[in-house]
Amino acid sequence: MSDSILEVRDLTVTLRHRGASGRRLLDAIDFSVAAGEFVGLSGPSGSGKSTLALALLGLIDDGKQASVSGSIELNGGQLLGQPAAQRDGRCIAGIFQDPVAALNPVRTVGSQLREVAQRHLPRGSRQSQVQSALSSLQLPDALLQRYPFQLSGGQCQRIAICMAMVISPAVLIADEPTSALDTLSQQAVMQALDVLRQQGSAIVLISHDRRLIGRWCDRSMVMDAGRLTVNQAVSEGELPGGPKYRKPAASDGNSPVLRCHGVVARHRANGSSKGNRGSAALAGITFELSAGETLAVVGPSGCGKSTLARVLVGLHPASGGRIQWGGALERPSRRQRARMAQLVFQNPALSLSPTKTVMKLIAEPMLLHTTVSRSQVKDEVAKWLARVGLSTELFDRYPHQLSGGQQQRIAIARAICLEPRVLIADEPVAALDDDTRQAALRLLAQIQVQHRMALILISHDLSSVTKVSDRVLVMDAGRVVELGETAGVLAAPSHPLTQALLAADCG
Amino acid sequence: MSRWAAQLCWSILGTYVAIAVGVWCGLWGQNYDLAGGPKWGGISSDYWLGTNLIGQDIFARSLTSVATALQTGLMVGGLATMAGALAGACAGYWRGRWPDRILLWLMGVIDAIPFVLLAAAIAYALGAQFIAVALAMILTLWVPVARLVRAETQKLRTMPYVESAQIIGVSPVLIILRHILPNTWHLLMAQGLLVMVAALKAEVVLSFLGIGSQASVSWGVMIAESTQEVASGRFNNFLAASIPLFGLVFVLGSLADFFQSRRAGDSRASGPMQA
Amino acid sequence: MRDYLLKQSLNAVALMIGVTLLSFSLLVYFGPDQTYSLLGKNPTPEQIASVHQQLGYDQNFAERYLDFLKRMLVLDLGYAQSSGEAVSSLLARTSMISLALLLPGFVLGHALALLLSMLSAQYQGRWPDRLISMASMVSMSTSTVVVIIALQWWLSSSGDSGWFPVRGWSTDSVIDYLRHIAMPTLALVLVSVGYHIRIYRAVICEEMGQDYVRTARAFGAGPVVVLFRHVLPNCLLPIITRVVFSVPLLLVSGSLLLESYFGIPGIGKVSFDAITNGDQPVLLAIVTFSGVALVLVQNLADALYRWVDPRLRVQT
Amino acid sequence: MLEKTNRDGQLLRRVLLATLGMTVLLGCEDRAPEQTPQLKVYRHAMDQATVDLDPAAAATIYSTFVVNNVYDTLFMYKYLARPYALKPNLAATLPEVSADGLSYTIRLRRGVKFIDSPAFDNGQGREVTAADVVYSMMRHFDPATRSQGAWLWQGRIQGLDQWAAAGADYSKSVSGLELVDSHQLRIHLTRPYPQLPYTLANAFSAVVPKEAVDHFGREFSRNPVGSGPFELVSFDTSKAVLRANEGFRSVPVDLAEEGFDPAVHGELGIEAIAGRSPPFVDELEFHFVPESSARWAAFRRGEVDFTLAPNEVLDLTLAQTSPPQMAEELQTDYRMRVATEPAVLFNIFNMDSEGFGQHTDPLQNERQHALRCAIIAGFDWQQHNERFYFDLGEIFPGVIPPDVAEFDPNLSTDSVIRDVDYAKRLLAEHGWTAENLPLLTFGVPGSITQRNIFEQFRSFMLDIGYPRDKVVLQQFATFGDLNRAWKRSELPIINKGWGLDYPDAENILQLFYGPNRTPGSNDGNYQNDQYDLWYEKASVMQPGPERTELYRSMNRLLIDDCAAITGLSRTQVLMWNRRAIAYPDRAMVGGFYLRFVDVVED
Repeated sequence: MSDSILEVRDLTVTLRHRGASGRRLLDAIDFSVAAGEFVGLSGPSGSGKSTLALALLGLIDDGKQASVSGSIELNGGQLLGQPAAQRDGRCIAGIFQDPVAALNPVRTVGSQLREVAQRHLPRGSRQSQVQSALSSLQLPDALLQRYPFQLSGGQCQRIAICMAMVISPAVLIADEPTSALDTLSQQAVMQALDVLRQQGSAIVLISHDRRLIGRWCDRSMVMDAGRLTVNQAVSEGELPGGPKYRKPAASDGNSPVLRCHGVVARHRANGSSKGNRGSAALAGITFELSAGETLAVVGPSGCGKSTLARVLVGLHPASGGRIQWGGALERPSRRQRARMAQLVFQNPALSLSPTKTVMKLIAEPMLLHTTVSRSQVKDEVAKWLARVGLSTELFDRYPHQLSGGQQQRIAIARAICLEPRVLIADEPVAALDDDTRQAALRLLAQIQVQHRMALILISHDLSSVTKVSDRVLVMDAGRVVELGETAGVLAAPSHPLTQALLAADCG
Repeated sequence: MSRWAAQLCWSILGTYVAIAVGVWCGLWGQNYDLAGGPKWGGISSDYWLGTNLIGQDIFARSLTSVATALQTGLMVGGLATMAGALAGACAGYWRGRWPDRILLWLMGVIDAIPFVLLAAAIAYALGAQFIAVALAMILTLWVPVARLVRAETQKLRTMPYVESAQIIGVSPVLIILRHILPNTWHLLMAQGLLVMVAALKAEVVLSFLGIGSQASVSWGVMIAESTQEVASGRFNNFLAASIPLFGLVFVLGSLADFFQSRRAGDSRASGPMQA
Repeated sequence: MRDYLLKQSLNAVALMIGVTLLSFSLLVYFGPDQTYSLLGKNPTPEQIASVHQQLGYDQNFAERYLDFLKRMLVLDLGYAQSSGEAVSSLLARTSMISLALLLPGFVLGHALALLLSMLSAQYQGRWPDRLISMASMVSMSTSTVVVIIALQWWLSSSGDSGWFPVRGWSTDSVIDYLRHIAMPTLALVLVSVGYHIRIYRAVICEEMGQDYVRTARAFGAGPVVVLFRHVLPNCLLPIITRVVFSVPLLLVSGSLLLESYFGIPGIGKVSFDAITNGDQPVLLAIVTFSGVALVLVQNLADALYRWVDPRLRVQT
Repeated sequence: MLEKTNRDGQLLRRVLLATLGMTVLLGCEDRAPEQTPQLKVYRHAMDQATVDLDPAAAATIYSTFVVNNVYDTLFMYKYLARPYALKPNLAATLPEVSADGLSYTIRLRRGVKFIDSPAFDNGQGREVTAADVVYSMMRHFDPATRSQGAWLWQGRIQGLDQWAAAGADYSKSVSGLELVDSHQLRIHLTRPYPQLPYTLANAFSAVVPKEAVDHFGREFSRNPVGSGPFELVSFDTSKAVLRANEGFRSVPVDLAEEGFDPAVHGELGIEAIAGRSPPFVDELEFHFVPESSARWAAFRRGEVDFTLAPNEVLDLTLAQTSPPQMAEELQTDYRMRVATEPAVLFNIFNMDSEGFGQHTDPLQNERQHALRCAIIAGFDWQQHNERFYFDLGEIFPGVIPPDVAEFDPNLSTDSVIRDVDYAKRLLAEHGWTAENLPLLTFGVPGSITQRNIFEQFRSFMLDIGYPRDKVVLQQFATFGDLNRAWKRSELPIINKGWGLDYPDAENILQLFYGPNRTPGSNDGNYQNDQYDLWYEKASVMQPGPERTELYRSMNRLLIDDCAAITGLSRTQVLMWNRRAIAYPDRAMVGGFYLRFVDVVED
C-alpha cells in the first residue's frame, strides 16, 4: 500500500499494573491505513480494540500504568511518545461511545467547537470552517447555543464528528460511536462519518457490530486477545454473522395473559435531565398479550419502550389506563406482580448485585416467593442453572468473576425461576458481542417455549428481534404507531417510522 | 495507595489494638493514675517516659490512652457510621418522600449548629460525663456519613440490580439491607475510619476545653496537661500523647484512603487503562 | 418561580424551627443554671428563688420557648446576662473580628488546596501526587491543639527577635493586622489544607476520568486547557458547596481554639463562654443567627449552582 | 514536561499574589495608623477576663481590679503598708465611730467629680455627694440590681432590708443611711459591725451616679461612670483599656503615710513618685489571658508588663525558694515579689452527708468523726504544696491563715502533718473496712488542674486503704453548677478556696457559723453550739486580745471536730518588667496599687 498515511508497526502495550504486570493488551499489531479509507475494527469485548484506539490517540500514559512500544507513523512522522496535547492538530482525532458524556456538560457545544477551532486553525478561517462543517452535516446553527444535555445522543455524536471536521484530521478513530444510539440516529452518524471520509480523512471505526462494518467499511480488521487476526477488504453485500436462529412455534392465540388499555405514564419529576419531567412518557398504550406469544416492541430511543417495560413490572407508576393481568387482576401486590412479569435488563454486569454469589442471587427470589426450604434450595438453584446452560461450578462465584454471557444467563435464570407469565427483555443483547448475543436470544426463545411464557422483546433494532417474534409493536413518542404480525409488518410497513427503521436496518 | 503501604498500616493498627487489648486484660497501663512518682520526673528505669506534675507514670498513661482512644473511636465510629448508613440509605431510597425530608431537615438542623458548641451543649446538658461526649460526637458525626450514603444510595437505587430486586418482590427494607448497604461497604469502611479520626481529634479539643472523657486518661487529657508544661521546656507529656495520637490518626486516615481508592477502582469496570 | 420561593421559605421556616428548638432545649433548658453564678456569697433561699424567677427558670419549656420565638421575631435580642452588653452589638463586633481573623486563612487554605489538588490530579500516581497526598494526610492527622501548642512554643522560645506577637488583636494599621493574623492564619492553613486537598483532589480526579476530558484530549487540548477550561468548571459544584457552607461557621462559630489561644476577642470565644456560663440571651441570638446564616447560605448556594451548572438552570 | 510544570508554577504564583492582594485590601479597610505622642502605658496581664464592670457585680478579683480603678470607694488600703491598713479615699477622713459602735459618721472630700458622660444633663460630670454614697448602698438591696455584694451589709443597717422588702422605692429614705449634709452621712447599724469600714473599701461599695444607672440600663455594666483615677476606653473579652482621668483630684503621695519601708521597698525605685499626684501612666491596659503558657510567653516577649509567674515555670524563674530569689538571667529585665495570699484552700466535710458528717447517734457520730480525722491524716499537704504550688505555699493548721493578725503561730501542726499509720489505725479501731467505707465523691469544675488535684487526692486515699472505686470524680461543667451542688448539699466534701474580703479572720470563721448553713455560706453545714456562741460574741467585738483569743478557740474547735482538711495559703510570685515602678499586689486590695504605677521609658 503505497498511499498509506498511517503505518502501525509492531505496536505492543504491556500492562504495568500490579498483579497483572507483563500482560500484553496489544501484541505486535501491524497494519496501515490509506488516506480516505474507511476501516472497520471488530472483535469480542476485551480483545484490545479500545486499547488500540487509545494507543493511536496517544492517550495511554506511557510508563505509568503501561508501556507502549513499536511504531505509529503518520505521513512518515513518528507519533509514538508524543502525548495527544503535543501533536500538531490535524493528525489523529477520536470520538467515543457515549456521545453526551463526551462533551463538557457545563459549556455550550458552540464554545467547545470554537475551542477546537482556536487551537488548530488560523484566526481568519475559524468561523467559516465551523459553519461549513455544520452545514455539511446538516446540523442547524441554533445547536451552537445549546448545552450537550439538551441534545440527543445522535446530535451530540454528530457535533463530535463536526469537531473533527473542523480540523479535518488525517485519521479519525471512532470507538463504538453508535452502539449507544438507536437505529435511526446510528444511520445519521454513519452518514456523517462518511461525509468526513469524503473530505479526505481516513476513518477507523471500532464496533462490535460486524453488520455495520460490512455495510460501511472498505476494509475489515478483527482483533482477538490483543492480536490482529483478520485484515481483509469487505466484499459488497457480505454480512458477517453467525448461523440464523430458528423461528419459534407460533402462539396458540387464546386467553390473553396481559391486557393494556390506554396506559399513560409521566416522566419522573426527578428523572432524566432532559427537561421533560412531568411530560407524558406513555400517551395511551393499548395491546394484548397471549400466553406463549412473543411480542417485539421497537422504536427509536426516547419513544417510551423502556418506560412501558418499567410500568409493566411496577418500577414506574402508571398515571392512567388499565393493566390487567391474567384475566381481572388489576392491582397486584408486590408478590403477585413478581410472579406475573419479570424483566431482564440490558446490561447484565449491572443487573446482578456485586456482593452476592451466584447461589444467593438465584436463591433469593425462590426463598421469597416459593415454599422451597433452605435445604432444598441448592438443588433448585442447580436445576435453574442447568436450564440456562450453566454448571454448578459457578455456585460461589461473584458476578465480576463471570463473562458477560454468563452474567446474562444468571440474570435470565433469576427472572424465570419464579416462572412468571410474562418475561420482558429490555435490549437483552445490546451489550453483548455478536456470538453471545445470538446464543442469548436462542436461550430466551427456548425457555419461552419450555415454560409457555409470553415474551416481550424490546429493541431499537428491528432486525435483531423480528426474527424471533410473532408480532411487532412499533412505538413513537409514547404511542403505538403500528402493531401486527411480524411478517405482515415487515412486508408492508404502514407507518413512515416503521419504513424508516426498516430502511436503516437494510442500509 | 499501594498494597504494601496498606499492609504496613494494618500492622501498625494491629500494634495499637494489641496495646489496647493488653490494657483491657490488665497486662499493663493499670497504674496510670497512681501519683507515686516524683514531680516532672525524667526518663528512668521505673518511669520509661518520666512522670507528670503529680508524679504519674507518663508511659502507663500513654498506654492506657491507646485503649481509651480505641474505645472512643470504635464506639463513636461504629455507632455514627451505622446510624448514618441507615439514615442515609433510607433517605436516598425514598428520595423526595417524607423519610428523606425529615432526615434532610434533621441533618440541616445539626449542620447549622457549630460542632464544638453542640458538643459542649450536649456535654453540659447531660453533665460532664464520658457518655455525654460520645453521644455528642455520634450525634454530629453521623450526618456527613448519612449525606454520602444518601447520595450513593440514589445512585445505586437506579442500578439494574436494585431494580431487579424490586421486580422480584423484595421489600424496601430488605433491599436496603441486602442490596444497597452491602454495596456501600467500602464507602462505609472509609467513612467509619474517618469518623474515628474525627472523634479522636474532637476528643483532644474537648479535653482541652475541659469537657473530654473524664473517667480515665486520654491523649487529649495529656495534651491539655502539657499545654502548660511545653512553655517551660517539658515535652514528655506532650510528645508521649501527640506522637501516638498522630500515628493512630494517620494510619486510620490512610486506611480510609485505601478503602476509598478501592471503591473508585471498583466503579471503573474497564480496568486500569482509563486516564 | 412562585412555587419555588414558597418552597424555599417553607424550608427556611422548618429549618429555623428545628435549629431553635434543638438548641433551645440543649443550651437553655438543659444548659447550665446561672442562678448560682449570679448570687452573692451568703444567699438566702428567698434570694435564690428571686434570681431563679428573674432568669425565667420557673417557667415551663413551652412558655420559655414561645417567649424566645416572640422576641426573635421582633428582633429583640436583649442584653448579655454576664456582661450586660447589648447582644446585637456584641455579635456585630465579635463576628466581624472573627471574619477578619479567619478569612485570609480561609481563602489562602482553599486556594492553596485547589492548586495543590490540581497539581496532584495532573500527576496522578507519580511523585508530586504522592508527596501532596502524604502532606495532606499529615495535615489531616495533626490536631489543631497540637499545632497551636507547637506554634506558641516556637514563638515564645524565639525570644525577643520574633516579629509576630504571641497573642492579642489590633487592626490599627494594615501591618499590625497582618502581624496579628499571621500565626493564627498559619495554624488554620496547616490544619485545614489537608482536608480541602483530600476532597478537591478526589473531585478533580473523578472529573479527569470523565469522557469529555478524553474527548478534549483526543482533540489535542493541553493539560492546562483541560484543567482550567474543562475540569475546573465541572468541579465547581462540590467546591462551591464546601466553600459556601463554611461561611456561616466562620461568622457564627469563629474558631474557639485560635481565639482563646491567641487572645482574639472573636465570636468563638464569646459563644463558648456563653455556653459555659449559660448566658441565655447570647446563646439564643447565636443560634438564631446561625440558623438564618444557614438559610441564606443555602439559597446562595442554590443560586450559585444554577449559575455554574446549565443543567440546573434550564430545569426551572 | 518541564515546560508544563513551569506553566503551572506561574499560575501558582499568580494565585498566591492575588490572595495576598486580597488580604492586604482587607486590611486596608481598617483605620490608618494613628500617630500618637509617646504615651506611658502599663499593661497588666490577668489570668481571667473581667466580664462585668458594675460594682454591684464585682465579686471576683478580676472585676475589682478594673472597678477600683474607674470608681471610687470611700476608703482604700495603703499602698505599701502590711498588714493592710485603711486610709481615706473618697472620704475626707477615717469614719467617726460612736461609743456603742452603732453609728459611723463619714465626711466626703469636696470637689470630686464624676467623669463626663452623656448620662448627665449637660454631658459634664457633676460633683460626688453623700447622696450618691447612700444611693449606691441602697442599690445593692434593690432586687433589680441583682447585687452580688449585698450580703456584706445584710441585716446590719437599720431599715435597709425593710426598704427592699417594701419594694425598693428610691424616693423613700432609709433610717440607717442618714444624710447629714451634702458631703456628710451617718450610717446606723442594727448591731455593732467592726468590719464595716473594711466593707467600704471593697469594690462592691464603689460610688455610682444614679443618672448613669438609669441612662445605660442593662448596659451600665459596660459603661462605667465613676470618679476614679482612670476611665474606660475599650473593653472586650481579651482586653480592657483605661485612660487616665484628667479631672482626677490632686492627692500627692506621702510615702511615709503609705507605709514606705526602705528595707522592703528600697530597691524598687518607688521614691520617684513621692509628692506627685496619681495616676502616673496615661494608659492602663488589662490583658485577659487564661492560658498560662501564652501569658508567660507574652510577658517574656514584653507584650505585657506584669504577670503572675505560672507554676510550671517557677523552677526556671526562681534560683532558690527560701528565701525566694529570681534567676540571675531574669534580673536584668524583671522585678519580683513573693506574696502570701490572704486566702485559705481547704476541703470542708459536709456535715449533712451520709457517712462523713455529724450524726445524732453518739456512737455513729464518733465513728464518722474518726473517719474524717483519718482522711485528714491521710492528706499530704507537703506533697500537695510541692506539686501544685512549687513548695511556696504556707501550710497551717485550722482556718486562720498566717497573713491575718489573729493567726496563732503556736498552734500544733499535727493536723497538717501526714500520718498514714495513724489514719489506718483510726479506721481499723472504728470498724471501717474497704467494704463499709462510704462513697467519697469529689466534685470539681472541668479543668485539667482540678483533675490533677482529684487524682492526687485519690492517690492519698488509696494509701490509707480507701478502695479505688470508692473515691470518685464528679466533674461539673461550670463553677455555677458546682456551686449549686454545694448549695444543695449534694457533695460529701467541698474543696474550695476562700479569699478574704477584708483582713479580719471573721470573714472565714463565718463559714462555719450554724445559722449560715446552706444555702448560706456555711457550705459544710457545720453545727456546734459552742462555736456559734463564741462567734456571736466575737462578731460584735472591736479587735483586741480578747477577740483574738475567741477566734483562736473557735479555730481549735474546728480542728478537734475534724471539720475540714486544712489548710494552705498560696504564695504568689508576682513579676513585672523593670520599666514599671510598682509594688504589685493581687489580694483583697483589688488593684488599688495600679494608680501608683509609673513607667520609665528606656
